[in-house]
Amino acid sequence: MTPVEIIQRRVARELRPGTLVNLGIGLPTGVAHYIDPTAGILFQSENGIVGMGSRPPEGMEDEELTDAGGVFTTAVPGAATVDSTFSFGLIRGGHVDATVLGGLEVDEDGHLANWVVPGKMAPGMGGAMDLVSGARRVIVAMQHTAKGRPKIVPKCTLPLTAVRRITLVVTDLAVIEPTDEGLVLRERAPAVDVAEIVAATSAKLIVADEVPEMAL
Amino acid sequence: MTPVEIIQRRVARELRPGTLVNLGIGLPTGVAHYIDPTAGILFQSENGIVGMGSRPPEGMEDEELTDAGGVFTTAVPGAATVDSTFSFGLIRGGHVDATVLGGLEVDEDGHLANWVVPGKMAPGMGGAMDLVSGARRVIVAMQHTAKGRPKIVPKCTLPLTAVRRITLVVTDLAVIEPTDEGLVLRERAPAVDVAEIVAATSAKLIVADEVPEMAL
Amino acid sequence: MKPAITPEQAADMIPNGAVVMIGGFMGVGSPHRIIDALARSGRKDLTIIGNDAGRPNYGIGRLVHEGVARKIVASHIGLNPELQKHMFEGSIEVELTPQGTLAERIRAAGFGLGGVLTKTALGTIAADGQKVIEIDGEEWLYAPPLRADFALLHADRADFNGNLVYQLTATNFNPVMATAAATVICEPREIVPVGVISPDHVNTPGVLVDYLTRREAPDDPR
Amino acid sequence: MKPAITPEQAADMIPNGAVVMIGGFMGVGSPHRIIDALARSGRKDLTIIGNDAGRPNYGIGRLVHEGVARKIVASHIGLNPELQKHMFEGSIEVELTPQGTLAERIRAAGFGLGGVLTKTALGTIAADGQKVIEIDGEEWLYAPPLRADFALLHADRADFNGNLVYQLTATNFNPVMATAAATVICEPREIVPVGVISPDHVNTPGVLVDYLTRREAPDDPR
Repeated sequence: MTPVEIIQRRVARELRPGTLVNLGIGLPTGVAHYIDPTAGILFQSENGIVGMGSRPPEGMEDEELTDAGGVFTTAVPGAATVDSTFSFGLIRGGHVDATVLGGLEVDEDGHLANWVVPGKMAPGMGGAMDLVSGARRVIVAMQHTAKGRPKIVPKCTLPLTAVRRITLVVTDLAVIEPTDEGLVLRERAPAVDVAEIVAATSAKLIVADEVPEMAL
Repeated sequence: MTPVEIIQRRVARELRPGTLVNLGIGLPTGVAHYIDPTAGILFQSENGIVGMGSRPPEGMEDEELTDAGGVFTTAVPGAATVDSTFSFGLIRGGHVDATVLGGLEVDEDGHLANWVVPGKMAPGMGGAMDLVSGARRVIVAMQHTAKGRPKIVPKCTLPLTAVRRITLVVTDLAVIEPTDEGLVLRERAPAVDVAEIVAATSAKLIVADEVPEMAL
Repeated sequence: MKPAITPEQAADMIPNGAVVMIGGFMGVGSPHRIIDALARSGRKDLTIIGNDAGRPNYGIGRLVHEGVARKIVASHIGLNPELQKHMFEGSIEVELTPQGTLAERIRAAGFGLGGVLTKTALGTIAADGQKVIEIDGEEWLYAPPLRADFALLHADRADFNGNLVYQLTATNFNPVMATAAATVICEPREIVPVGVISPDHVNTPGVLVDYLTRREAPDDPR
Repeated sequence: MKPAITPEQAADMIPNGAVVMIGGFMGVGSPHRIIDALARSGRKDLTIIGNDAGRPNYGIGRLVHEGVARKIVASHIGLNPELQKHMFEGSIEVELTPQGTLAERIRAAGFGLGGVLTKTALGTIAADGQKVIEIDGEEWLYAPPLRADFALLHADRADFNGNLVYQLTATNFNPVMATAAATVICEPREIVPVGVISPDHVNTPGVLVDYLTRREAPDDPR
């Protein structure tokens, strides 16, 4: 199993039956492959659809049905089209049960930075700030480190996406939950031991005697 | 011609081709009978339709198509259904060119009172406050006096509907325009002379040497 | 798939003292079967939020008539003299709010906004005691978000997943109320399988709806 | 009946320095024919308001490429490196605003509200220099209404009176922009007679629309 697949499979288990979920572009999008198709989970694409499906068959693409990355997509039976005010009303109003987003940094306060690297990369926040502020649960799905450098840090050095504390971080090494007391190590990836996780994390982790392995 | 018909006919001439108009319940509703049907004037009913028509033929009523008084109505070809947030968005946003409303009092500042008589009548403001605050033009259509008492007064004694100055008052005796200088008598009804209007008005009127008769 | 319940089961969910939004405009587009069940439930001290109070013993007026309501939040009660009498006597509290502001307050609650900034009612007695916010030298009346424990809605059509379609002027407050209550119960005129309604024709996505009331007469047509 | 004009006539109405909203999301649901005419018009110093900047020389990116835009207000420009280069060089000003806040600011302008109170971006650098309003001890970020001289929209279908219908994710910012510009020009995929579109299926009432662009190839099919 690749690191990416570990993350996607583990995040898929966090999604609750019968709820609305927003998956960010990139790694989070792939989470959809691993959910139980009978669980009644609906995916929102913030450009205006509740009930986004998978990629269309070749030759069946519709230029008026794309995802938030501008890529052709489909609608599941029972989908609904909404405009941008309604789409973000759903997000801001807490009607999206979970958003899954990539991250550049997460810190001990549970703050997320994922939208700008000053002077280097300024793509704009798109819908990320609304999602991190408004979704009921914010799940960050990312590689534990970038080029060997920890992404889970004592204090974010990059500009924050929101001052709200996120719900959960899922990486290829671990599941970590920000709490009032700090970052709690909840689970470790298969064949990964706690020492390895601690070594790859510059933030302080709260570690219980027994840290269970992820179910995938 | 009855006093009510004089008012309705004169107000109808104020409505501009190709615009959206909101007519209040009661006397203003009848204004619709006197417009040029080719002028492309659309009527809004604030309960949710742009392009309200007239009463339906007997046996053709639809319980899901009523006016703001809860009375059966119809839709003209090219009508659009909207929900309450959109309907009042149109009103507040200045997309309604004219609203025609009844009045209890209008005063020298051009203020309108038409929604409450403290201790006696408190039906609620419904959409009146939004209309008087938001429509591009506010036309008050009312009898000049009530039980012999002037309704155009120096200062409203009843609670105001809005602090905004209304556009025009059309009564069975006169057309009066509130301006920076005060209430200007613009027109007199057929066979009514200026002295009669002044006598029926407790507010100060600015009267030119020549006051034309209403075209109806 | 949303649960299909009876109007009585809907009424049973609503405890004494609950805040309940009810869709409709003078009873047009109101969930009359649920209203009737609630009126007969013996429930007490409800706060009812709706455009109006219907007519005596009709629409929201039915709940006034049966003594279920302690407070009414509405824009217009002129066609319900029974409620006006209660209001003047003080036996039912009535909070009157401009219709557009009412709609926007509900939307603010449903869509996670901090409230509404409007010119409507500014400077009138209807704004007494309310907050005025000055922005760049201009005054705006602030109106707070308005949410409820329950929203009781009407729709023309629902699918099994709770996607709702409204028709003509029976739309009114139903869509916005669907966003702003902890539990949303809809009484559709008909219920169709998933996929029958085009995504472009859905007015309220089913994710906002918790329960549908079942057909009145579920006999098989054969 | 609304005037049916060419994309070039639409572009001709827009003066140098105008503020122009453009519907679409990564070019999906954008009025590409009008954009193209505007890109070729030699116009200067436009402020363009849209969700994003498309891709290089595509969508709003077409206007960036042709040097028509002086300023871009958008939520995301990540897929347009050409604009990012201009931004870092300072040759085009870019104002980035969260997508939901952008939509709501436009709605506030179109619907006569004094602005938006949101949690989004509160406490982040994206809120630097912006007004924070405290209500009952809770902080909200204030975002002002956003209006334009022109809105250039796409629709799936229009009728002769300008009633608009959108399809699937080509809807996005088009309906809200229709409310917030002095002059609204729509490029529909097809135009049908009045009465063909059901009132319940109209997404934008024609009263909000000033001009429609005519069919691309108006030859009679016989």
